[in-house]
Amino acid sequence: MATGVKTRVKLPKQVRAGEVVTIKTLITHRMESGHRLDSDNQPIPRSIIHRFLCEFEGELVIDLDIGPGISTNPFFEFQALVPGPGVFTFIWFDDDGAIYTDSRAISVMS
Amino acid sequence: MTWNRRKFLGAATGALSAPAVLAEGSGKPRVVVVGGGAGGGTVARYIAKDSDGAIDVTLIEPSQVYFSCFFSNLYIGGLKSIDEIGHTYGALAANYGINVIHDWAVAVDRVDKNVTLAGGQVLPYDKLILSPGIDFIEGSVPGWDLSVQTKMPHAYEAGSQSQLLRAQIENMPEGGVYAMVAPPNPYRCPPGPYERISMVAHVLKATNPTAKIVIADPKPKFSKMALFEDGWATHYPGLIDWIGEDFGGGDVSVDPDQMMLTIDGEEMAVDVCNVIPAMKAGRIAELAGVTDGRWAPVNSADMSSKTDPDVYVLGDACQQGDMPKSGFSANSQAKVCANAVRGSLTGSRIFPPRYANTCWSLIAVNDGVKVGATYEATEEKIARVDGFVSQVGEDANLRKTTYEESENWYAAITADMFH
Amino acid sequence: MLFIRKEMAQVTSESDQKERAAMTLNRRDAMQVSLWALMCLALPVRAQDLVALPNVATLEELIYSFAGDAPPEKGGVSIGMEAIAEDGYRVPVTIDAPSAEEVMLIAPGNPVLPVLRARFGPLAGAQSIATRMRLGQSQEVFALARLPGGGVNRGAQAVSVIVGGCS
Amino acid sequence: MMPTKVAVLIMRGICKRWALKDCGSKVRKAMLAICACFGILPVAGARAEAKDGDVELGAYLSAECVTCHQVNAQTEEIPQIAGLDPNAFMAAMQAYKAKQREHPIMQMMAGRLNDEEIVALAAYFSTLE
Repeated sequence: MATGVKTRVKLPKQVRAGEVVTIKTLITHRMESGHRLDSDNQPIPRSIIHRFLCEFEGELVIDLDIGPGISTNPFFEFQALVPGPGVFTFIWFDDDGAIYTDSRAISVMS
Repeated sequence: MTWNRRKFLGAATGALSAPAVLAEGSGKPRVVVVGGGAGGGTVARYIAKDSDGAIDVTLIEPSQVYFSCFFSNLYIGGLKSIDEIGHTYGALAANYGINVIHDWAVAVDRVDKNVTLAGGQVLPYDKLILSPGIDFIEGSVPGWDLSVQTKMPHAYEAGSQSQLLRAQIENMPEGGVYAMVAPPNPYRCPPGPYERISMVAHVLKATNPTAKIVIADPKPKFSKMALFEDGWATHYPGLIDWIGEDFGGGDVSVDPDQMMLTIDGEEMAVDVCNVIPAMKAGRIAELAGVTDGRWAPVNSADMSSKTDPDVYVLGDACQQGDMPKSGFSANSQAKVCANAVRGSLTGSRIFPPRYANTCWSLIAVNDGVKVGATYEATEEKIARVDGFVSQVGEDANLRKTTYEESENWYAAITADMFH
Repeated sequence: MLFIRKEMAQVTSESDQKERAAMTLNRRDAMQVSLWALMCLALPVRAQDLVALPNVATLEELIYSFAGDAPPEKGGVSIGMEAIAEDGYRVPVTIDAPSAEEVMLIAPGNPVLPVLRARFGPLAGAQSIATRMRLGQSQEVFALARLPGGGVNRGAQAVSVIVGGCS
Repeated sequence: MMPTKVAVLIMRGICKRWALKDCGSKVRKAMLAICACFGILPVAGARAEAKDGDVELGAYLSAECVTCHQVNAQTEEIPQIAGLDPNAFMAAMQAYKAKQREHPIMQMMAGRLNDEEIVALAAYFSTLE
C-alpha cells in the first residue's frame, strides 16, 4: 500500500435544500504511470488510483474511471445537488487493492 | 524629507530633453548604486571594472556582510554553514576603487539628482541605479507584521532570519508541526519556498521523523511543481501536506502569541511558523517615485526606469516582464545596465541587451533540479525566448551532477558580484 | 457487493489508521459513519465496474468501445483548457457536457489514450468534471459524451505542450 | 558535405558518451582535443577564425558566461574559460547550438549565438590568461 496517503475535500458546510454545490477533492498519490523506467532501465509497475466515487446518502453523484494520464495527487472538481441534510462519501480505489474513504456531513439552512 | 510624486514626474519629463550634465566635483561622471546584492554588486563591479577609473562608482549597502538568499535554504537544511553564504565588499573597493558606504539610502531627489543617506550624507549622481530587493506588503497575512518576525520568521532576507528559522526547526518538539505561509506571485526566488520545504523535510526526516510539514499556499500551482511533488513522494513520503488555493490555502491568518495558524477557517497549533508575506519593491524605489503599484517598471533595452531615464532599477524590485525575481536574473540585468550606463557616460560601445536565467533547486542531498530560460528585449517587455526544465524521473547521477553544477555556479556568481 | 466488502476490510489497515489519527475528532466520527454506510448500504458499484478504462491499442477501437456504431456528432461537449500548457505534468482541464450521462476524455498523443471516464449520477449538479492531466506532447485532446437517448457527441481542443509530462 | 556529416556523427557519439560528466577535467581536455580535430569542419562554413573576431563584443558577451564559468578557476562540473583553444571553443559552441552535444543550459545559451558572436567570444577568450 502506498505510504502517507492523505485525502482532502472542500465543500460548503451549509447549503439550502435543492442547491447545487461545488466539491473539490484531492488524494496524495504518486500515480505511477507504468511507463517509467527505474535506474536499472526496468519498467516501474503501474500504481495509480484507478477509480473515484462520490455519493450522497447512497445516491450516486459521480463515478470516475481513471487512467495513468491523470496527474500526481489526483484532483477532481464537480457539482452535486443537495436534496437535504446528509453525508457525502468519497471513495478512492488504488491499484494495489487499498480503498481510501473520506466523508463530509452537510447541514441545510431552513 | 518627503517628496511630491508629481514633482518627480514633471522633472523626469524635463530631463528627457535636457542635455547630459556631469555632476560637479571630480569631473568624472558619477554613478550611485543603492543595494549590494546580485543586481547592485554586479552593476557596480562591471561599471567600475570596464570603465577603468573613468566613472566614479559609489555602492550604498547597509550590511557589512552580504548573506546570499541563493543557497540560504541549503544553510537551513544543514548543508552549508552561514559563513559559506556570507560575502564582504572589501574586494570591490580594493580591486576596482568602488566607494562602498555602509548606510541606508533614505531619500532620492530626482530634480537635483542626489541621494540622501540616513547618516545625513548627500551624494550627487549622474546615473542612479536602484537594486533594493523586496519589502513586504503590510497586512497581506492577517496577524503578521514585521514586529513579530522574531517569532514567526520569514527568512526572506538571508542572515539572522535564516539562523533563527534553522534554530526553531532544530528545537521543534518531537512530532511537532512546521508550517509555511507561502507567498503569492510574483515573489523573490531564491530562496524558493519549495526548495526550503525540501530542506526542512531533509532535516526533520533525520532528526524528528514524526514531525509534520504544512504549507498554506494562495497559489493553485507553483514553479517546478511536478518535480517537487515527485521528489517529495520519493524522499519524504507522508511528511509534507501542501494546501493550495483550491483547498483554502490562500485564506490564512496567524496568531503569533498563541502560535496558531488558521487555514480556511480551521485552526491548528504550530511549532514553527515561517510566514512569507506578499512582496513589493524595496522602499527606496517607492521613495524615489519610480514605482507604479508594487514594482518599478523599467525599459527592457537597458533597465532604465520608465519614469526617469537617469534612474535604473534592477532585480527583484523592477517590473520588466517574464524574468523571475532571482539573483541570476538580477546579475544578468546588471550586465546589460552596466553596458548601457557606461556607454551613455563615456561613449563606449553599447551592445544589444541579452538576458538569461537559470535556477537550481535542491530536493534532497544530491537530488538537484534546474529550470532556465533566455530572454530578449521587446518593445513591451523582457520576453522569454527559449527554455528548459529538468524532467521527472531523471537518472540519479544526472541529479547529482545538477547539484554539483549549482555549487560551481554559486562560486562563479559570487565571484562575479564581489571579486 | 461481496467483492466490495472484501476490499473494504483493507480500509482499516495500518497506514490508513495512522493517517486518521491525525484528523480531528469530528472528522473521525464522520469517517466511521461513512464506513458504516459503505458496509450496510447498497452502493451503486458492481464488481464488473471495477475494470478500469478500456485497454485498447487504437483510437478507433476506443471510440467504438464508447460509442458503438453510432458516429459521434460534433457539439454538445466542450473541453476547457489553455491552448498552451507550460507544464505537461499538470494541465488543468474541464469537460462540460450538459445533459450527458457519461463522458470520456481522450489524449491520442499519450501512451495510454483514455484519460478519464465520468458517469454522472442522479445527484450530479451539472454534467461537468475538472481535473489535471498529463500530456506527453502537443496534440488535440478530445472528449466523447453519451446522451440519455443513446446518441454520442464529441468535442476537441488543441493544446501545445512546452514541457511534456508523460513519464 | 559527406566529411562534415561523418565528423558530426563521430562528435555526436563522443559527446553522448560523456554527456553526464563532460566537464571532468581530464576527460574534458581529452574531449576538447578530439573536438578540435573535427571542429574545423562545422566552423569551416563560416570561414571564420578567432583572430577576426570582435574582441569588445566578445568581452560583452562573455559576461553571460562568467555567471557560471569562472575565468581562472576549474570546478568539478563547470570548466574554466581562460586558456580554451579558440577552435575547440568554437566547435564546442557549434555542437551545442546544433544540439549535437548534450547540456540543456549550454544548448540554450549557444542556441542564440550567431556565428559572428561565437567568433567574437573565441577571440576574447584567446586574449585571456
